[in-house]
Amino acid sequence: MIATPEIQTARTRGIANHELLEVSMGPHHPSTHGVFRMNVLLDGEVIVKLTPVFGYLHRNHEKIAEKNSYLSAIPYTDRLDYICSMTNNWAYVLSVEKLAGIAVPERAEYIRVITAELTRLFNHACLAGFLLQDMGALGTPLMYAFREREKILDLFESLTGSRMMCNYLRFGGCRCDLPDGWLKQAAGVLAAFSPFLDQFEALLDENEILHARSEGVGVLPRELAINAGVTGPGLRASGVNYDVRKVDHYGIYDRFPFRVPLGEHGDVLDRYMVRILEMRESIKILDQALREIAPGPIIDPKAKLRNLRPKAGEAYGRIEGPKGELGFYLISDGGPTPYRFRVRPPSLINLTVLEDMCIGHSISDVVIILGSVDIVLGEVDR
Amino acid sequence: MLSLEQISTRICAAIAGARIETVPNASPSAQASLLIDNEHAREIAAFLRDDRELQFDYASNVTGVDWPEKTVKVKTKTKKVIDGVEKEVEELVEQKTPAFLEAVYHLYSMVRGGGPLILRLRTGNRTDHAVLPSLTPVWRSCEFQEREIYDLFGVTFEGHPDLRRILMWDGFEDHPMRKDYQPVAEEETKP
Amino acid sequence: MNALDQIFVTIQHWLAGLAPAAVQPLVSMLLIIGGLMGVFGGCFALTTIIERKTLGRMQNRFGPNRVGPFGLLQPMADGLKMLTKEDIVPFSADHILHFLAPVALTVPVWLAFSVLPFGRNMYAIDLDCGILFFFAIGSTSELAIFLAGWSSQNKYSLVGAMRAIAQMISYEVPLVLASVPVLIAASSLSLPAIVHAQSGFALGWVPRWNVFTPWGIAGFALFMIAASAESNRCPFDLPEGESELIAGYLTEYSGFKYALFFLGEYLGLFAVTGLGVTLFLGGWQAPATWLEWIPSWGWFALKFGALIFLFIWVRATLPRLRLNQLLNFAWKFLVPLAVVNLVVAVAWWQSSVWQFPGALEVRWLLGTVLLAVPYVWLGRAWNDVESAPRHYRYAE
Amino acid sequence: MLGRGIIRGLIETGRNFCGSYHDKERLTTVQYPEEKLAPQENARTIPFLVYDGNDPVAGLRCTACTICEQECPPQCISIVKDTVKKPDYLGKMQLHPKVFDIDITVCMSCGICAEVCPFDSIKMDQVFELAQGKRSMILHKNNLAKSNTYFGEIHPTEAAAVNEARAEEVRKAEAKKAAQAAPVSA
Repeated sequence: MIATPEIQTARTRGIANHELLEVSMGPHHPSTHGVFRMNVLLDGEVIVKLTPVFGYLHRNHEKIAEKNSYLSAIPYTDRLDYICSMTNNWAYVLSVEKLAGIAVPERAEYIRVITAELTRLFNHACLAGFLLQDMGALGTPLMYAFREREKILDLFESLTGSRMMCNYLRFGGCRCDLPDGWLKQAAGVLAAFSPFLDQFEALLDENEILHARSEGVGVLPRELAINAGVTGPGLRASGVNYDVRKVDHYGIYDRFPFRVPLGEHGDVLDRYMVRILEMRESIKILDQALREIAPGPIIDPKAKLRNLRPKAGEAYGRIEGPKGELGFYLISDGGPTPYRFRVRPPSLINLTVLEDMCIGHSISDVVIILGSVDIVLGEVDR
Repeated sequence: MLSLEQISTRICAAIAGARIETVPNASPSAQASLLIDNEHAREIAAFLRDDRELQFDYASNVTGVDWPEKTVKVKTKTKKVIDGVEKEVEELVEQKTPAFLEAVYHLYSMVRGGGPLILRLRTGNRTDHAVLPSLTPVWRSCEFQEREIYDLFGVTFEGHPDLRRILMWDGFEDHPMRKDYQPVAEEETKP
Repeated sequence: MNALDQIFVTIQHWLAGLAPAAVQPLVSMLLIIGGLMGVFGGCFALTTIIERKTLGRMQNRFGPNRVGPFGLLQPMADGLKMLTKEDIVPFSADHILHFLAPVALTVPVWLAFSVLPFGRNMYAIDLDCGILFFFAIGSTSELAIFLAGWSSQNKYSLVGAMRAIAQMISYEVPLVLASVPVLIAASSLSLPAIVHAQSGFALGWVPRWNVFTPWGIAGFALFMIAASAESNRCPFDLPEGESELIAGYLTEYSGFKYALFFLGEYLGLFAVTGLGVTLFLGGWQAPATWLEWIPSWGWFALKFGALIFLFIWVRATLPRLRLNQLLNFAWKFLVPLAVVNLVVAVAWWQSSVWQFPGALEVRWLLGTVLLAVPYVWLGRAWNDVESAPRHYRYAE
Repeated sequence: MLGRGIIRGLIETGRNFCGSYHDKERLTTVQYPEEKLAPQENARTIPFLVYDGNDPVAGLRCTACTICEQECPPQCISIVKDTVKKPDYLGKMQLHPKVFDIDITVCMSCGICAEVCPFDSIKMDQVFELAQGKRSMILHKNNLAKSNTYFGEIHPTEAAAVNEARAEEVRKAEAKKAAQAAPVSA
């Protein structure tokens, strides 16, 4: 624990533990993004010690998946990070394709990139909305973000049948093809997204209160970020250039010349701005993908879905989810159900450094730092 | 990125007495892994992270796997005297594979962009010797994941800064992710 | 015009006349009290619904529109709900203080309305030290909020109460300092006298309101910022920071006591807005002679509504400040600016004797420069964190 | 200059406030009970059984092959096979389910049963106003069965494809039967 000046003062003033205020923030707290609890030791308003407590939403997703077949594990992956179900599907399906060696046709790859980038768009928009809600802006940025999210969810509903629980990707492609007119509708939604981003930036980017509240708060040094396995926008805000799309070259991301924004200070403002800039990059990817998608098969007809029995072996597949590196580690023993089904939860691992970032700050900062880490409890507790 | 053999020879050269075996992986993903012995585990991990050539500075994923006892039919050649003549005969013999708990580490290098290097640590057996050296002092990202293995599989990690149950509540005794776990009736598990 | 303007005064005299002579002063005072409580009670109900509808409109959605036409009966529904909600008092709470807190907040705030002039000779009482009385009443709300926070025996309410004390005391100073130039200009503490001092028109068409002078604009801005901090409105709603302290000092209150807290908070807001209108926007004066046909209390209501809309508008946009920034903002930014504003006001009056042509423009220029320089210098010093604009490099 | 960002933010919310009175984009609320958005064509909520013709019991397409029961992730379908065999649309003798229950509270509307059913007999419905007094919501065969025309209404393109494929199979069966009958007569 970094002994910040506040802790020195707490020690030098000989404050015995009983003078410190022990507050448990959560699991029933308005801004913990789900049932997440932090036992916080306060010296006045300054945090002296913070221990996260997990497990309130634990339903042992991995044990359920070990009892179900590979195909019927897909709807459960929607419920891991229940905001971005498309990217969860893609991570699972990617690792099963690695395990069983299934090829994916061209059009399906394009559909996967389109749905993943759409998910990244509204996940980052929602994050900005939740972060401002934690700062006290009574819902206005959140409502603007949710208005855009509704349009994208309507696209997902007309494509997959359900707004949030899409259950759309299959091993070797997708479940059904794009309904006609979907691409034009998607282009329309995309065209409306950049003006929304300009409006968002007009509302918030030069806002003195936002800068004052987030500059220099919750600083995550570069080495600690790497060592603690923080991934996603949180890591790039600390200046580390690591984006799984650029490192693993999975799917067809090589065809899209997008850039990876990097921050310098690694504080809450950088994490917020990196996400806004990432949305702009995703819009560029989507523009190109929606233009270039060509008709063709979306799944090779003889792909076995029902009783898929991959050879005995193991595979670890990972993608760049909106929250970080989402990976699935599958061990197969040749049977219809996976022997071991492991999810690498980016939200849980990004929380390793929550205490290091919060020590020495006040209560209102802890709420914002937690908001900037962007966790979803479905993925943290699995 | 160096191939698996080069990495294992490099480790053996750097750390005397390190026993490393490569565990093949039959699936098309061809991600073979290195089984390392528990005594030198932390030295090997520190070497992997600090070595100029390798720089595996990012432990992406730590997984617990339960390998219970299995009776496997193995074809073995035994000499049998059949009607007076000594002959090599193949027959199926029931053999019990050794049971153990395993922790699998997927390592990446953020600096070099290196692919997954997979380390496997195996415990003595599933009951009393379920102890492994913790790699959290080397990579802090293993902290919560090793706590989860301790919680769901029952592997105690020595040297872990804060080994407590992470997902189940503290009063829970059993380890739910083990293959031989019988879920208790609903009422008793209420905390 | 005059009849419509004095309609409430005539009704009050007529009704008071009905009572026997001995009791007349008492009856007339009771009528005024009844009128004030009725008007501002209704205004509270109206403002809750208007606030929620305006917030909704700013967030691309309707406000409440289910109860009654356009949702106008929503306050009735809220009031009924609050009445029927169970009034939970925490076991370890200090029961007497827990009950007294909302009462201590709401009762004094009604007194603040007694000195405000709502129209031409429409005021409850013309105290010659009216504004002093107003600020004395205004400072009782801190005690009530701390009482609530302390007696709830809840960690969050305690932190909320501590924040309330720090915030309200440190924003009392700029509030009073911002209104001092107005008192000097009107050379009287009585509010109707201040309004009369702002009658008449300069240069023929510009009304002689305090806000149309350099020190008036700055004073009005300072006053409104300090007023929103006094009444715990948005950028300064730390004591009741929903996203951090659940509900701050209101956490352990439910049922009608919770409603009483809201009544007290909104009445405090109305009182401070009423004072702002009286001091800076010329009370019930009409902005132009040909607009006199709207009665004086109508003008007061219009200006009052405009300021309330401004508060709601700010609430929809701005996030919340942190406690140390809040206090820094008060002591390092508002108070020095208020003092500079005093100096500018004095310079303004001293220079009123200049007769050469263009004296007005020069005085305006001098006033704005004298105010702008400290504003910019303090502004840069205020956000002391390196506010160098962030640039983000891209990696291919 | 301090306050410039705040003023830009206020202008933005002000623009939204005025916009909400004339610009549809700025006021996106749908007043649910009065105005209802038409569900998307592919929307899916809970499964239902399709029957041809107008008699729900005779025309039921389901042949109790229990594939959906095995594949259903939360295991919420329970089927009891009937012993009597009845001819299906191709004339082949097929079993029929005596009992076909779906526990709606367990079903997570994932659509895997509709995807894996080889006989196109279970499809995804679009009804979502399912609130009711009873605690357990187990839908039995009779309240699950809905006609093929209803299926055509809610999923037009999919229904057309399914009907066209079934008609094709019927034509192929007739052609085969005719071919078998022809050589005998020739």
